[in-house]
Amino acid sequence: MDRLYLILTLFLLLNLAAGMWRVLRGPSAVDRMLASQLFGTTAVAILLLLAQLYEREALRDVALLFALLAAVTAVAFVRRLWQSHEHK
Amino acid sequence: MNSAILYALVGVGIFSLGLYALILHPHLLRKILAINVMGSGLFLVLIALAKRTGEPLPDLVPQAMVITGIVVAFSATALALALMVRVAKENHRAELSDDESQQP
Amino acid sequence: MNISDYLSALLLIAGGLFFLAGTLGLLRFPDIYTRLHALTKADNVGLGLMVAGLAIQADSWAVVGKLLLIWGLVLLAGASVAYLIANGALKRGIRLWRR
Amino acid sequence: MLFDALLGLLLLGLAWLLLSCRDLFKAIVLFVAFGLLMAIVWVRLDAPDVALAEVAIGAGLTGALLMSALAKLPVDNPPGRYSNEKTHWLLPLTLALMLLLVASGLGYALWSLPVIAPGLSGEVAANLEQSGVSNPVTAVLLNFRGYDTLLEIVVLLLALLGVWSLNSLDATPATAEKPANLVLDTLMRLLVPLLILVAAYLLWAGANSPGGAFQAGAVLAAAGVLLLLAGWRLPTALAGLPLRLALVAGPVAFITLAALTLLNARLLELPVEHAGMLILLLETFAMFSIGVTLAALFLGQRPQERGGSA
Repeated sequence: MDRLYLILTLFLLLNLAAGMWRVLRGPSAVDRMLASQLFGTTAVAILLLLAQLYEREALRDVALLFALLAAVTAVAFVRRLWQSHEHK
Repeated sequence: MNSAILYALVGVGIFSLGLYALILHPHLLRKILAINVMGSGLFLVLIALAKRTGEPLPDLVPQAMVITGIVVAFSATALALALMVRVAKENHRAELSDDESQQP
Repeated sequence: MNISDYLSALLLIAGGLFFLAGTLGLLRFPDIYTRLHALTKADNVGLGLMVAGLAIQADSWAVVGKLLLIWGLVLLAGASVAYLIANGALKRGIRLWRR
Repeated sequence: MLFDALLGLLLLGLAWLLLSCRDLFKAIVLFVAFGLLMAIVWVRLDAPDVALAEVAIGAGLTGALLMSALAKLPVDNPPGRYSNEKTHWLLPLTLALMLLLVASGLGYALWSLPVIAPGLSGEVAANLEQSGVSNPVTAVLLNFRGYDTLLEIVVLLLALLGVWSLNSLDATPATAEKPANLVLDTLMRLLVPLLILVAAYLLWAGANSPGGAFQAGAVLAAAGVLLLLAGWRLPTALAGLPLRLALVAGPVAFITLAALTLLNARLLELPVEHAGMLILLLETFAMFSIGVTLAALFLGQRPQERGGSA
């Protein structure tokens, strides 16, 4: 099983790297923001897999915190930046 | 070469990239980001070197220092951003100019 | 490896495939709304499958509870953010993609 | 190892891209992604305490802070416009060469370091029983090197004073936030109590597993940031003395304890039999102050007080 966990974390990391392309290309600010949401979900999955691999409960706490705070940056984007600049 | 040394070298690289951008880019927000990137590189070196204890458990004193470092870096960033907004309000641009005569 | 290991491996790999689908959607779909659709649905299902696969392997019910809580939180945040972004984009007149 | 190499390459690439791309918003999104990858690196390097702090600060506070700062910049200055047209090509080249020299020197120094260097880990492990907690990181922060933590909380306070005094120079009213819509409001109602609960959990768990006052304080601050983003403002009745009391509760608790330990033995040397209880007490005050200070730093200006003297 451990080998499967490792392969999956590597696969998810590659996924994340591919998503970086959308941040770079845009074209709009919203698209970049969406890609960063993808990173959040992927990072939670990576952390959960690593927690199982290392058998460390604390890593699930890190993932929990990630899941709790996943919305904050996006909310800040919608409420602050989008309302002042017309960032298309 | 083990992963600790690998991450320490990555930390040095990140630090250098940050320093380069800090010196070269005129926009203040970019400079603030550059300082933060430099800080991350430094933390990376500290934590990676703390792993060389030869035991399963790493050296925890640098880890504790880095935790306070992260919080202090955030508060310094907040202060720097407030300064930047202030500069932008006075000069109508968030950049520092070399040329004194350009200042309004 | 016993049966529960195989089942958990199957769920984990299926979850990974959903993540791949989400990333492909983000990269290939033509406008914000379709990308939003790919992202929030596929990734959350992918994480759900991974959580199910890991829950089979978990040592205690507390761990299962924490895994489910994490998934629930990601669903909540994903759904709310998707609404906020789509709503804002519509209000700003970002047009829907038409063939 | 392959994972580590890929992660390292990604970090270097992200750092380069976020520092060189033209669009400032793109740079901010890349910076948030950079912080996220750093959290995974801390996990790989056996530092879950640091990962918790990085996630709480990086995911909860930094992105929101940078975005609202970008929103405050004047629009007529197109973000990301370069103005160094006059810069000769020789300057970047020289700089790059010099930094390459420095980096390779540092890299060589790291390379030639001994492979095994226990540092202070042995001493921490030997004295852990006397510290009153079983999480070594908490023991270092609150007991062995308590004065570092004290000064660090004071630094937070100084930063806040700096931000407040910058804003008192001009009397622009607080930017009026649009009222929150139903979805955002519901999200707040669900997330904020959970965040407070998780902060309490991290504080309590910090005694014997990763967590502690800093992480818990940052989580509290994230709850405050969410409330502020949803349009909530501190009631004017609380913005005067109660806010100040909350801000100084941590430093005052620390200094009181420091004075008491000075009477007895040496500065911030906690008596062994009460150390566990004292650390929990200190951490509670510290968490509260850190949370309030960080949220106030995000707000960026002094809250309106009753009587309007702000």
